[in-house]
Amino acid sequence: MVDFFGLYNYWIVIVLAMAGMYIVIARGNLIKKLVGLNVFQASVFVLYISFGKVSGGTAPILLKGVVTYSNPLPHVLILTAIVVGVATTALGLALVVRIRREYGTIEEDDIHSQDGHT
Amino acid sequence: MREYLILRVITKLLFPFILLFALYVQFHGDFGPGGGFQAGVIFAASFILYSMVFGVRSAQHVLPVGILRAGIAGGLLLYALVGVVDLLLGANYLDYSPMSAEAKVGQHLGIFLVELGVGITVASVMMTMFFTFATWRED
Amino acid sequence: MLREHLPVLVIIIPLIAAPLCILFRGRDQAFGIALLATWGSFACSAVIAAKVMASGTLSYELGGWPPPIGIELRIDALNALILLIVSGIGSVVAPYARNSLLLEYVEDRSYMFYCAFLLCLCGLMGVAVTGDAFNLFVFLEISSLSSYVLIALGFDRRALTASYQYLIMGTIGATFIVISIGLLYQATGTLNMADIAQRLPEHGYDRTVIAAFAFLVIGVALKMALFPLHQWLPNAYSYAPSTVSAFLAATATKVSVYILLRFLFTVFGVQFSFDILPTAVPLTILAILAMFIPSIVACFEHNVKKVLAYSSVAQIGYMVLGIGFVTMTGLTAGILHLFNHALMKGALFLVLGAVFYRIGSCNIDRMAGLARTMPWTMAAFVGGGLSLIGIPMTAGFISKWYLIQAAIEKGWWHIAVLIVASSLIAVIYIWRVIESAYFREPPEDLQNVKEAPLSLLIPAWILVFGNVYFGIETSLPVSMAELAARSLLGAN
Amino acid sequence: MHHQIYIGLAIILPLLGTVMIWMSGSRPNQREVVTVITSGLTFLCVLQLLPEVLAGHQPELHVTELLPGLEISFKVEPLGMLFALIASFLWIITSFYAIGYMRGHHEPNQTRFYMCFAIAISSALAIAFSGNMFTLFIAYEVLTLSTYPLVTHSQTDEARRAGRVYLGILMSTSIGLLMVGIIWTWAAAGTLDFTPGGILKGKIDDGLVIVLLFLYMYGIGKAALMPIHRWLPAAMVAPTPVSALLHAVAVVKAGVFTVLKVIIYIFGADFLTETGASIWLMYVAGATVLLASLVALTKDNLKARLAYSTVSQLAYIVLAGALATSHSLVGGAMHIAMHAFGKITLFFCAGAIMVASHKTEISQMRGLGWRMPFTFAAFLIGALSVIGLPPLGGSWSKWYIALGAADADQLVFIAVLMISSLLNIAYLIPVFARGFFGPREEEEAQMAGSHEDHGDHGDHGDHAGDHDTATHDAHDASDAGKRIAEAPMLCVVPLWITALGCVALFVYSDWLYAMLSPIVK
Repeated sequence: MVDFFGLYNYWIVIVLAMAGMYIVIARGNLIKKLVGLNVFQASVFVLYISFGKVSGGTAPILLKGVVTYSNPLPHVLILTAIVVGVATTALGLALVVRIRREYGTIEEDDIHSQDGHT
Repeated sequence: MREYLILRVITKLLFPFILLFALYVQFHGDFGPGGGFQAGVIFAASFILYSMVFGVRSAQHVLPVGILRAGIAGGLLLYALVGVVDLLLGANYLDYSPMSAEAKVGQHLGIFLVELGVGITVASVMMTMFFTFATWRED
Repeated sequence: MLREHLPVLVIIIPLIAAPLCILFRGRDQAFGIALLATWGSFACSAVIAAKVMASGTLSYELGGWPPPIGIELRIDALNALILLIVSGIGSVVAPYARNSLLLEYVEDRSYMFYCAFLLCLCGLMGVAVTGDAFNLFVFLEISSLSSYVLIALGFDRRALTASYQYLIMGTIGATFIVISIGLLYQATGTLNMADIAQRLPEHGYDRTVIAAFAFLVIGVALKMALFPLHQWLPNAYSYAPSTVSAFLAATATKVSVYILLRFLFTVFGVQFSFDILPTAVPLTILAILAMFIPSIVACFEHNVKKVLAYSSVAQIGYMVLGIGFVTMTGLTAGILHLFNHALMKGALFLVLGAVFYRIGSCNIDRMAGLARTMPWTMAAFVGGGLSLIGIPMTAGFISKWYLIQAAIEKGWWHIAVLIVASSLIAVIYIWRVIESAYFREPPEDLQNVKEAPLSLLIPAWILVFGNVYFGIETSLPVSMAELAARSLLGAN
Repeated sequence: MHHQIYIGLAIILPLLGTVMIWMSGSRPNQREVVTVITSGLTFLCVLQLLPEVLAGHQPELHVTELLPGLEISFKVEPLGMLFALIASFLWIITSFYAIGYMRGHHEPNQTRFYMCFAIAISSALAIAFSGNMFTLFIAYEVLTLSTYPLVTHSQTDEARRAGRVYLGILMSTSIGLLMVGIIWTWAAAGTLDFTPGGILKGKIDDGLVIVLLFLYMYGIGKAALMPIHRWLPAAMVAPTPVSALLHAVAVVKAGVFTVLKVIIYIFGADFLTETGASIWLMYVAGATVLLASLVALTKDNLKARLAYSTVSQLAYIVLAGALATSHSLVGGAMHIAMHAFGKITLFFCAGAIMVASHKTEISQMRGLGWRMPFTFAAFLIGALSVIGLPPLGGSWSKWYIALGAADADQLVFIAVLMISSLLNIAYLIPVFARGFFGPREEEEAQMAGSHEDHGDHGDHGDHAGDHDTATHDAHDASDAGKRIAEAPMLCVVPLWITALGCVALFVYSDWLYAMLSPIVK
């Protein structure tokens, strides 16, 4: 039981990932899809930060008298991943804006039906 | 937003401090938490806040599209060229040690310049993104 | 003096050129910069390839930090071959782009196109040189993000939805890859791929590693459009501008296949990937489905670009099939096809770009009788098409020859027959186009079409010539592919 | 050394000719002169190699090596020499004939026609001279591709449909079966060189030989073994010179030539008879001989009838190969030559009739012989040669094949040969007979003029659509009266040359036998 809840952050990761994936798949609204994508990516950020944590360690800044630090590398990695995520989101939103201008809608079904008839 | 006086005053008050904090995060990044990414975003946040309150037009007076675009390119170029300088100095790419007589100073200088490049690019990109979306006209 | 820095030069040349394009905004300046950058990195790649073939794996420590602390650039025969493909296609496409309709469409912002193009090139080359798993992800995303932009430049509004769909699928794939890399890091405490490979057997193949493996294979399969995860590809390639389709079809999926190869064989190791886990079976089954179903769909498409896009999905099947054999010959075949498919698909898409330039459509009915008005263009199409089918004396034949031989070596007769049967489907969809262009009367309004300009024809013909040349003089790709296959199989 | 040059020249000259034809596309006279000169020079080149081969040498030419052990090389041996001689000699004749035919018929796209023709000949020569199976395969594919534009020459929907059948069958069998067979052979034997005695002996399980033989025999679609013969009748939509040279000589003979090559130099005749793997092939070939003859009987269209006759005659050669005795193999090889001259004559006649009178159906040719006596006389000679009556060439090859069947103790195939000869008579002689012994034109005109009379013209009934044209032509004919109205000289002279060739082949067959006998040693 302790093991089960002791790893709660991984459970959060799984829940976030599943929720995000579900939104991406199930929602027809292009913006909501992007939101889902962000939730999904957020789960990965949590995952990385989780395993960067060393139990009992502090923030990885050199201080006198502290021996145990958390691993800084995953933080740096995930910072990069966040930047990638931001870029993806921005690009996705830009596409959505242009799609709305061309189609007048951001609902996937409407877009498909329009393309089907043109 | 012209009628929200409190917002306008607070924004004006906060604006220089945010910028200052951004610069601190930028240049203290090689000793403490911080660095180009974070600083760039904070820097951009100040302008985004400003333009939300005072309008995009007035923000763009200070930072027109051309400057931002040059910032995007220039920051990246700065980063890349630091590496090239290292190459020319005979070291590996992004090995800053030979940039000064003493290896440690060289490392400092190199990381400083690289982070500066990153900061400029990130700030410019964030602002460009905001301005682009904010000024998008349906036509 | 710069010779030992070549591994990094191939990526920083386009990386520096990209912002330069933005700073010098003129159309001609941007074009000049892009041209110099692509040709420069191609020259570097060629020298690297020669060095690798002569003296083995090259290693470069970025920032002077030795691995596994620093990022290592590591180039063996496989990487060198991928570098050659990517930079070679880039060098052909860059001058082609100047006169294509694309630049007229984006008008005064053509420098933006070149910037995105160079970043995409930089990302793809970066994937091919880096020896660091996370760095690989970053470069992959650089290339993916810029390719979303490039695809969205298409003339049709469907390019936007195609790009969006690609963005969603591609990001999910990339995120899966990050998860996998994270789990691997958790298991081994290192990000250097060679180092991971060394430490994994000591660590043991526990659930973390298996999960990492699963995430990686699915993520890469999404990125390389392995059937049935290919839905993004046909639309993306058919609505993107032809220049972009040519570039991406010839390079992007190839780089993803490289990632699959690198992780399955080097990082996880042959023993884990294929002995402990039964990866070969699903890969082979999916590959065979990929060889057939998209090909059959292609036979019923009217947009020739879409035909080629579906055919690309089918060709990925061949490469994965080669991988699934897990033999020397099979891997050689897969890697060879990587190279040869880049040549043929690049050529065909460039030809379609020239067609589109003159008649504004790639519809098979609009292309009727085109051989009369655009003989050189359609002759190039025939050249590329024959290679795609796998007619002897073309590059496509060589890879199929190896593939069938690999199947026979394993005693998998049925698969050899299936390979052949699927190339017959290729005959059908290519022949539909040729028949329309050569043996039908052109539509009324297209009687007086002019031949495409030389600036479009020459790049297309260079690639067609490449198809023939590498179909006859096979020593370069074959020796590189064999060397790569040997090092992949011997790495465990 | 200089013999290598002739091998290369023989293959390259037609290609150079192609370029020249293309460049002189807008000047018909120049174009045709180029064609004729090229064909003449090519024949001379081939002829230069003949003394070497007769002296027992086998000149070789190595071009390039694609993969280790997989090279493009040429080697001239007697079988290939024979095929090359036939193809290049008949090309000259066909060139003249084609000029007469194409002009007489006012065909469009003549430049493309001559270009593709030259490429086809080049690849046929490459097939003849190829030194290994791989080279042969490449040339085989080029031949398929280069003849496709000739089949669809008229660009009508019908031609395109026929072209699809043509290309579909030939490509799918060659890539789908032949290529697999070749790769298998390579994997098993490590070489693809044509070696006397075969390369497969001991390299492959006896049980699998049948499978491999199946891959080869059905992979070589050009041999038109039933049931993959459909492409050959389909190809008859092409202009007649194409049907004559390519679909009676070059393409189909390339098919059976490949069959013989594979049996002699890949499997090895002894190996086949030891394992008994070719027995099924004998029966398939025998069945094809008879069935195709029967189908030919039902065809009213002259070219279609000749096409099915070709299918049947090709199966003779495959049968000869399957018997794999020394007599049958030589007989099969001789039949390549005999049938080539006989059938090209028949096709030339069909084309001449079409040019002179626009008639394609046999039922319309009643009494036509009086107007075209030379053509019909030549037709008789060709027909008798195909049937196999002395003093015409066809008799010798049938004789040797029958001898081979006796050697192999497969007497049933002697019966097959005899029945098929009877069937040949049944479907070829009526064409001639109708030309001379039917009612004269005036009567025909009267009969055709009254529509209700068509029913009793035998096989005329199932061509309802032909009535109008028949009527129309008949009126033309009655206008022309009884005058002799032959096809252009350029059509008639070539067909007499080939008809005389049938006679010459009878007389000089011992020479042919001497040249071919080394292949079974």
